[in-house]
Amino acid sequence: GSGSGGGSGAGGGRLRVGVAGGSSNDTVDAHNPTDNPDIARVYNLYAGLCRFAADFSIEMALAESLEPNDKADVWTATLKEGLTFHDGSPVDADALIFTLKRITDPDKPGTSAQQLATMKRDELKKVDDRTVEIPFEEGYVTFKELCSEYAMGLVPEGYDPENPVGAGPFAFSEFTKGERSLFTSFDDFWDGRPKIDEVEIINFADESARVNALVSGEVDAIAQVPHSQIEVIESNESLQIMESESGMWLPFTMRVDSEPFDDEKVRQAFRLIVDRQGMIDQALNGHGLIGNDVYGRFDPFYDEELPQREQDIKQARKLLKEAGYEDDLEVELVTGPINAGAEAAAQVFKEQAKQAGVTVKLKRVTSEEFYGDNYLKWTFAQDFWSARHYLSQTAQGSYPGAPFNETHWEDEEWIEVVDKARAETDDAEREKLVQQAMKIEYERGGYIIWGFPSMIDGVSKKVKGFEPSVVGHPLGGYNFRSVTIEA
Amino acid sequence: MSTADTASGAAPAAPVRRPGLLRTAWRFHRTKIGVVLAGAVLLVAAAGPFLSPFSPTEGAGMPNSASAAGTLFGTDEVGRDVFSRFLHGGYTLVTIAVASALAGVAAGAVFGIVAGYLRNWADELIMRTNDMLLAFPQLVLALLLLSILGPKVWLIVAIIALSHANRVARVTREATLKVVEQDFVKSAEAIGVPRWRIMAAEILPNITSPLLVELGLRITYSVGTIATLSFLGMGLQPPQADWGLMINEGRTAITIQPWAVVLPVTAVAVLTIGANLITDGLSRASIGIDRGVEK
Amino acid sequence: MTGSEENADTGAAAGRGGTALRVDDLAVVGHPSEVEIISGVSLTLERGHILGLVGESGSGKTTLGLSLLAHCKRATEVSHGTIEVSGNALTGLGEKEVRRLRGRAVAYIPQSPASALNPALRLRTQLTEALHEWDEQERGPRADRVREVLREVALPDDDAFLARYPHQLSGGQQQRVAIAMAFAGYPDVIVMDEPTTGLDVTTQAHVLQTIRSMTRDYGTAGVYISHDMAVVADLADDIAVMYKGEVVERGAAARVLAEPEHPYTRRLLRAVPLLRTEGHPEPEELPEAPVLELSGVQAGYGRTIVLRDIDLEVRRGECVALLGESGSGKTTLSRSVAGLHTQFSGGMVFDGEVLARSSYRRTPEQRRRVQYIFQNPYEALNPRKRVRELILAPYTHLAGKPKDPDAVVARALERAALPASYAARYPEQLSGGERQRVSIARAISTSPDLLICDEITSALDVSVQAEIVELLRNLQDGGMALLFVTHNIALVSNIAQKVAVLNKGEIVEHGHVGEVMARPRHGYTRALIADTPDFELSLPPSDADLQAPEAAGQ
Amino acid sequence: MLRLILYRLFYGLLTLFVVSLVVFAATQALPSDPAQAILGREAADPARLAALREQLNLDQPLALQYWSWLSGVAVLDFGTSLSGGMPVSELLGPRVQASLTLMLVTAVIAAPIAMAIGAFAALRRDRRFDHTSSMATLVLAAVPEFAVGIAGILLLSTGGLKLLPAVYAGSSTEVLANPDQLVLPVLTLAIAVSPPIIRMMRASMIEVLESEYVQQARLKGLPERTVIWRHAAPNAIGPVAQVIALQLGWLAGGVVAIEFLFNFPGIGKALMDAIEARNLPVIQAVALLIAAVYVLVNLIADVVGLAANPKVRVSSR
Ligand SMILES: Nc1ncnc2c1ncn2[C@@H]1O[C@H](COP(=O)(O)OP(=O)(O)OP(=O)(O)O)[C@@H](O)[C@H]1O
Ligand SMILES: Nc1ncnc2c1ncn2[C@@H]1O[C@H](COP(=O)(O)OP(=O)(O)OP(=O)(O)O)[C@@H](O)[C@H]1O
Ligand SMILES: [Mg+2]
Ligand SMILES: [Mg+2]
Repeated sequence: GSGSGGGSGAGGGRLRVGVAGGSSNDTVDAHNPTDNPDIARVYNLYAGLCRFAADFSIEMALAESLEPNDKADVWTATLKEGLTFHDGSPVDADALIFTLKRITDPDKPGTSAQQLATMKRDELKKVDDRTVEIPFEEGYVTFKELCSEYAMGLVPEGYDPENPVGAGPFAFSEFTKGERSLFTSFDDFWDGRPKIDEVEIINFADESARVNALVSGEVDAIAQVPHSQIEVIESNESLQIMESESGMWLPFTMRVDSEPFDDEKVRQAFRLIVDRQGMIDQALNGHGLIGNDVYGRFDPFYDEELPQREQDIKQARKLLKEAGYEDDLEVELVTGPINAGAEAAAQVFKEQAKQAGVTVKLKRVTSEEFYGDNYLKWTFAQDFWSARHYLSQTAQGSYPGAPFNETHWEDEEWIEVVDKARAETDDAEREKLVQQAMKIEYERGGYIIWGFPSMIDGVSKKVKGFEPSVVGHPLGGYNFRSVTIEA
Repeated sequence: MSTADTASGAAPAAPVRRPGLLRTAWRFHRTKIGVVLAGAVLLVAAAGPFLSPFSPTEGAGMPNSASAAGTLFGTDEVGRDVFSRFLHGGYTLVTIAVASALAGVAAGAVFGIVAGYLRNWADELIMRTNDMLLAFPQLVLALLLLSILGPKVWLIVAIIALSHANRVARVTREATLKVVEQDFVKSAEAIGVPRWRIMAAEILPNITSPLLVELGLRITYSVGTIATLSFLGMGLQPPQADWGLMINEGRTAITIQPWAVVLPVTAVAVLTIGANLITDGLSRASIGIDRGVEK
Repeated sequence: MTGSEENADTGAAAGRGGTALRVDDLAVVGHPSEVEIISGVSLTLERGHILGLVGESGSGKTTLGLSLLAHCKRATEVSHGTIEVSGNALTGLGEKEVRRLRGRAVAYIPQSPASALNPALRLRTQLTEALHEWDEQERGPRADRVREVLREVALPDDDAFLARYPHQLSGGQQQRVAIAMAFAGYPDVIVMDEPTTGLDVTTQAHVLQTIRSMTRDYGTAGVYISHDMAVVADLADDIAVMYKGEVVERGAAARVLAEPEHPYTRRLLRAVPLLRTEGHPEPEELPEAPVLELSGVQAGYGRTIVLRDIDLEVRRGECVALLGESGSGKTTLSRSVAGLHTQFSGGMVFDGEVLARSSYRRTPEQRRRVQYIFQNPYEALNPRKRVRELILAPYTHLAGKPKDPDAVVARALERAALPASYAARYPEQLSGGERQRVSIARAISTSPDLLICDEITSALDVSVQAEIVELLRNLQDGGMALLFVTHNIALVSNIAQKVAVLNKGEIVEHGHVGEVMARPRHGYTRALIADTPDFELSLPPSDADLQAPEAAGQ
Repeated sequence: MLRLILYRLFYGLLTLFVVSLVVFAATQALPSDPAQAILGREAADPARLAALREQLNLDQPLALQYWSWLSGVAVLDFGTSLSGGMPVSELLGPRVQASLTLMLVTAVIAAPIAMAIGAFAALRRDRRFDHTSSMATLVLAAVPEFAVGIAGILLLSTGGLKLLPAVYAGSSTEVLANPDQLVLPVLTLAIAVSPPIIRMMRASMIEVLESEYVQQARLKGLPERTVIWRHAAPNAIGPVAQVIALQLGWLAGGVVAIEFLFNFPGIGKALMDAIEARNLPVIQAVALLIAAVYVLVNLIADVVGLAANPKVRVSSR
C-alpha cells in the first residue's frame, strides 16, 4: 500500500522484497555481511571496482581499469572519473586505499581479509587521485574475481557502518536488525539511477511466511522459493517463478587421507554409484544442473569437454572389489540441514549405494554441530559452497593452506599445476592449466559433485526487469537497478 | 452381595444395584461419541502402519500432487505417499501424548495429594516448587532443554509430563483439601490407618472426577505442545512420519496439496475431542455418585 | 406500572385482619421422575398471624415455602392448584409480573443468611435494593427507611455498619439483616425458612423475639418453616404439619400441641428432647476405677490456648455429657482424647495406661478400645465405599482379618438397628439418620470401651435424633462408656448421668445431671437453661409411634 | 492486604531468581560453544576463536559469569548480544514492546468476549447456544494454535477471501502503524486463549447462578438485569481472573509459535533466532522476560482476586 511515493514518470515506487534469514546479527557493514539479507543489502548499498555480470563474466564497475603487471604481484586500479558516494564525497584513490585497509584491518578483519592476506597492506600506493597500485607478496591472478565479490564495496574515508555510505545503486535510509531495511535510489549511481525510488528488504525466517507474504501481496518479490512451494506460486495468476541456473554446489566430501577413501578406486566407485539426474530430480525437484565432479561451473575456463560421468554400478562394484571390498563396505555419511536438498540427497545416495553393495549409515546432526568441532574432520560428509571461479575456490577449499580443505586434498601433481596457474597472467595459458587441474580432480578428487542447484525466486507479475543470473545469489544477484513496478 | 441378604432384609426399598462408574458414564451420549471418535483415531494410529500401501519414507510419485496415480491422498513435498505417512505418523504422536498426559497426571496427582493431605513442609516445598515451575514458561523450557539435549522422545515426554504435573498438582491439591476436611479421613486417622493407605484408599477415589477432567485436558495440551514443538522444528525429526511434523511440512503447500495437513489436523482434533468427551462423561458419572437423587 | 400501584393499594387497604394468603390444592412435581414433591396442599393465613410449618427433613417444607413466591427450584414445577397472596393470584403469572410481587407482596427469609447474602455487596446496597420502586416523596428517603428497619431488628444503623460486608457480621447479625431486608418493603406475607437453625440458643431467642414483634407491628402474615416443634410452639398461632409432601394436620397451635390427631405429629412431638430441670435419678456412685481420666489438660492451636485445666472422669457404663456453646473447645477436647489433636499437655489415662498423644503412637489395642464418632454423618463416610467395606476396613485394621466377614458386618449393623441388607448400599443411598447409625455400627464393631460422640445428633432432625439417643442408651446399658459432646442442653438431661459445662475453655460446672439442672451454679449454665424454648409435652409417651415410622403415613 | 501483596511480590522475585538460575544453567549447557556458533565455518581459525572467547568473557569461571550477568539484570542490563554486538536491552526493547502490544490487544479483545460468551452460555444453559459454544470451544482447544493460524491465513488471506495480509511485514517499532497486519495474529491468539476462559466463565457463572444469594436476589423481586450484573457477575469473575492470568501467562510463551508463523518481530521470534544462533544473553533475557510477564500477570490476578473478595480486602489489614 505504502508503495508508490515520490517517483514521477515511468517506474518509481517502492519495491518490497522478502529475503530468507535475518537475525540480530544483521548488519549493513560493507565488508562483514553475514547472511542473506545482509548480502542483499551490501549488493545494493555498495559498489566495488568490478562486478559479476549475469553470466559470471567480470565487468568494470567503479574502476575504469584493473590490470596486473607481468607477475601479477602488483595490480593497478584506475577509478572512473567524477563518481561520488551517496554523501557526495568523491570516489577516489584515498577511498580505495581506506577500503582495502579497512578490509584487512587485523583487529576487525572483513569477510575477504583472508583472500587479501598476501596484499602488502602498508605499501598501497596512491599514484594520482584516481589511481592506486596494489602490491602483493606473490602473484595473484584472481584478484579481479575477488574485486567483483559483494563484500569488496568501496567506502569513503571515515566510513561508519552505523551510518553507512557507499556508492551502490541505493542509499541508506532505515534499518532494523533482523527485520527490515529501506533504501532510496541513488541518482548518481555510475550505471544510472535505478528505475524504482525505494527498495525495502524484509526478512522472513520462515519459508512459508515468505511465500504467504508474496501471495497476499505484502511483498513484490521473494528470494529462494522452497521447492515444495514452486507450484503454489505457479498456480497463482499474478505471480511467476524466476529460475536461475547457478554455480552453487552441494557435494559429498570424501577424506582422501582416511579409510576407505584413501584408495582412489573407492572414490571413483562412489562417484560411479551416483545417478546424478535422479538425485537432482528427487533432492532438488529437478531444479538444478547436472554435475561432473568439478566445481567452478561458470568459470569461463570450465572444461565442457570432460565426459559426463554417469551411473555405472557394474564398474563401481568392480572397482570396489579391486580395492578389497566385496559387498561389505560400510560407511557413515554425516548429513544435516546445512542447505535445502542436502538431507534428501543423502537419503537418495543411501538408496543408490545399496545397489552397489555399499551400506551407508546416515548420521544426522544439527547444522551447528556440523560446523562445530568436527567440521573438516568428517570422513564422509556433505557441504554447501557458493559459486566461485575455479582458482578462487581452490584457495578456499583445496589448495594447501586453504581454510576449508574438507577432503584433505594434497595431490602433488595438482598443486604443481595450480601453482603455475596462479602465477600465469596470460588468459589462454591459464585456461589450459586450470583445465588440467580440473581433470586431475575429475579423476581422483575427493568431491562427488552431482549437481548445481538452481536459484528459484518468486516475483509478482507487476514487477518487470528481473534477469536470471548465474552468480548464485537470488533475484539475479539482488539486482534491483533495472526493475520497474507497474501500478 | 448375596440375594439371600437382600431377600432377608426387610427394607422396603431394596437398593438398586448401582452400575459402576464406567457403565454410568456409558449412559451419556457424549461418552459413546467420544469412544467412537478417540477409538477410530487410536485404531488408525495402532493399525495404520500395517495397512499402509507404501513405506512412509519411500517416494511414490511427483512431489505435491494431490492426485498422484496409485495414491489415495496424493504425495507430499518430497513425493512420499501422504496416506502412508498419515497411517504411520499417528503412533508416535498418540503414544507421546497419552504417555506424557498419563505420567503428568499421575505425578501431579501424587504430589497434589501429598501436599494437600500432609499440609506440612512437604506441602510448602511442593507447592513453592510448583509455583516456580509454573512461572517458567513451558514452551521456552521445552525449547531450551530440547536444544540442549537434542530432540529425544523420552525428553519430550518428560518435559510435557513435568509441565502437566505441576498444573495437575495444583488442581489435585485443591480437590484434596476439600476431601481432607471431611471426617471420614479423620476417622481413618483415629484408628491409625497408615497415611499412604489413607491417601490411596480414602482420598484418591474421591478426587477421580477432577483428575479425569484433567486427563482429558492434558491429552489436549500434550497433543498441542507436541505439534507445536514439531512446528518449531524441535520435536520429532524428519524424515520420520509424524502428524505434528506432517502439519509443518505440509503447510507450505497447503493450497495445492491440502491432504498432508488436513488429515493429521483432523486426526489430532478428533482424538482430543474424543478424549475430552470420554473424560467429561466419566467425570459426570463420578459426580453423579455423590449426588444420588435417585429415590 | 399498574401492578405495583395496585399492589401498594392492596397493601395499604388490607390493613389489619383479612386473608393474606390462600393456597388451594397445590401440587409440585419434580422432573424427570414426575414425582409429586408436595400434593394437595391447602392453607389460609390471616394477616398478622404466624403459621408454623413443621415436618421432617425432606417433607417438602421448603418447596411449599418457595412456591408461595412462585419460585420453583431447578427441575420442579407447580403442576396443580392456586396460590393467592393478598388478593393476587400467583399461578399463571409471567416471570415479569411475579417479580413485581416479590419483595412487595411476599418476601422470603432464607435458611442460612451466610450463603444468602451476597458476599461481594455492602449491606447498604443489599438493603436499599429491597425497597424497589420506593416513592421517596410520599414515604421519605430510602436511606431513612433502611436505618429504621435496622433499628427495628436491633442492629446499629450508622454508616459504618451499612458499609460492612456480610462476612463482617456474626451469624445472628446476618440473620437479622436478612429479616430486615424482608421487612423493609412492608410485605403482606413473609416466608421464613428455618431462619434459626444455624444459631445458638441465645441468639435464636433474640431472633425469634424480633420476628414476633415485627409481624405484630406491621400486621404481616408469616409462614415459619421449621422442624423444631419447640421453636414453633413458642412462636406460631397456627401449625401445619407436613409429612411426605402432604399437610397431614392443621390447626391452632395450642390445639395441635395439646391434642395431635395424626400419628406423625405425635411422633414429632415426642421426639423433641425435653429440658428437664427436675426428676433426675439420684446419683449412685460407681465403685470402679474410671475408664478415662483427664487431669490438668491444656490444649490449643499454635500459640492460642483453647482449653485450660480440664479434669474429667468417665466410668464404665456411664455417659458424661460435655456441654458448651460453639467455640468453647468441645471438639478440641474430644479430638485430643481420640488422638486426632496432638497439641495438648496434661494427664490422659485410659484404663490405667497413659494415652499417647497421636493415634499413630497408641497401641492397636488402645485404638480399638477408644472410638470416635463424628458430628456430620454426611462427611464421616467415604462416599465411594459400600457400607460393608466401611465397617470391615477399620475392623480388619484393628482386630485383624475376620474369619467370617459377613457375620461381623451383620452383627454390627444389627447392633445399630439396621437391616443386614444395608451392607450393599453406598452412603448416598442412606438417610442422614441411617448414615449416623452406620457410623455408630462402624465404631462399635470392634467392641470399644469408650465411645466419643461429638455432637452426633446436631445435623439431624428431631425425630431421627430421638432414635439415635435411644440407640446410644442401649449401648451404654451394655457397659460402654460414653463421652457425649453437645450444645443442646435438653439432650443432656435425657441421656447423660453426669455433665461438664465448658465455657471459654474451662469447665465451669461439673456434676450429676440432676444437680446441675436443678441448681445451676454458674451464670452461663443458667442463661443456657433460660434461653432454651420451653416445651410442655402433654401426651403420654407411646413406643408404638416411635418405632414404626412407616405406620404413620397410613 | 498490603502484606499479602508484598508476600506475593516477594515470592515473585524469588521465583524470578530461581528462573534466572535455571536459565543460566540451561544456557550454559547448550552444546557447542557460542563463540563457535558466531564464527560458523570460520571457527576453524583457533586464534579468532580464542580472541572471541575472551571478548565474550567465556573464559571466566561460571559463578563469576552468573554474578556479573545477574547484577546487570538487576539494572535491566542484559549484557551484549553475541551477534551484532549491541546491548540486549536495546535489541529486545522494540521487540518486547511489539510482543506486549500483541498480547495486550489480544487480551483486551479476547478476555471480555470470552467472558461474555461464557456468561451467555451459562444463562442459556443446556440450550442451543450453550451446546454450540461448548462444542466450538472444544474443537478450537483441540486444534494446535498454529494450525488455527494456518487456517486463518488460508481462509482470510491467501486462499479464500483475500481480505487481510497473511504475514507481518513491518518493523517492530511501529506495530500499530499497520493494524491490518495485526488482525490475523491477534485473531489466532485470541482463539487460542479463549476456550479455557469461556469454560471457566461458564462454570463459575453457573455456580453463582445456582447459589443461594442469587436465588435470594431473585426472590427479592429484583429485575433479572440487576440480578445478573450486580449479584452474579462480580462473584463469578473472581475465579475467572485466575484463568485469564494463566492464559495471559501462557500467551507470553505461546506467542513464540504465532510470531514464527506470522513473521511477527516480537520476543518469540527473537527467542527462536537466538536459540538457533546460540545467542546466550538474548536467550537468557527472553526467558527471564517471559517468566517476569508471567509472574507479573499472576500477581495482578492475585491482587484483583483479593480486591474482588471483600473478605480479604476488608478484614486483613
Ligand atoms: N426434581 C426432583 N424430583 C423429585 N424429587 C425432588 C426433586 N427435587 C427435589 N426433590 C425432593 O423433594 C423433597 C422436598 O424437598 P424440600 O427441600 O422441600 O424439603 P424440606 O422439607 O425443606 O427439607 P429440609 O428440612 O431438609 O430442608 C426432597 O425429598 C427432595 O429430594
Ligand atoms: N485448626 C485450628 N486452628 C486454630 N484455632 C482453632 C482451630 N480449630 C479450632 N480452633 C479454635 O479453637 C476453639 C475451640 O474450637 P472447637 O472446635 O473445639 O469448639 P467446639 O466447642 O467444638 O465448637 P462447635 O460447637 O462450634 O463445634 C475455637 O475458638 C476455634 O476458633
Ligand atoms: Mg428445607
Ligand atoms: Mg465442635
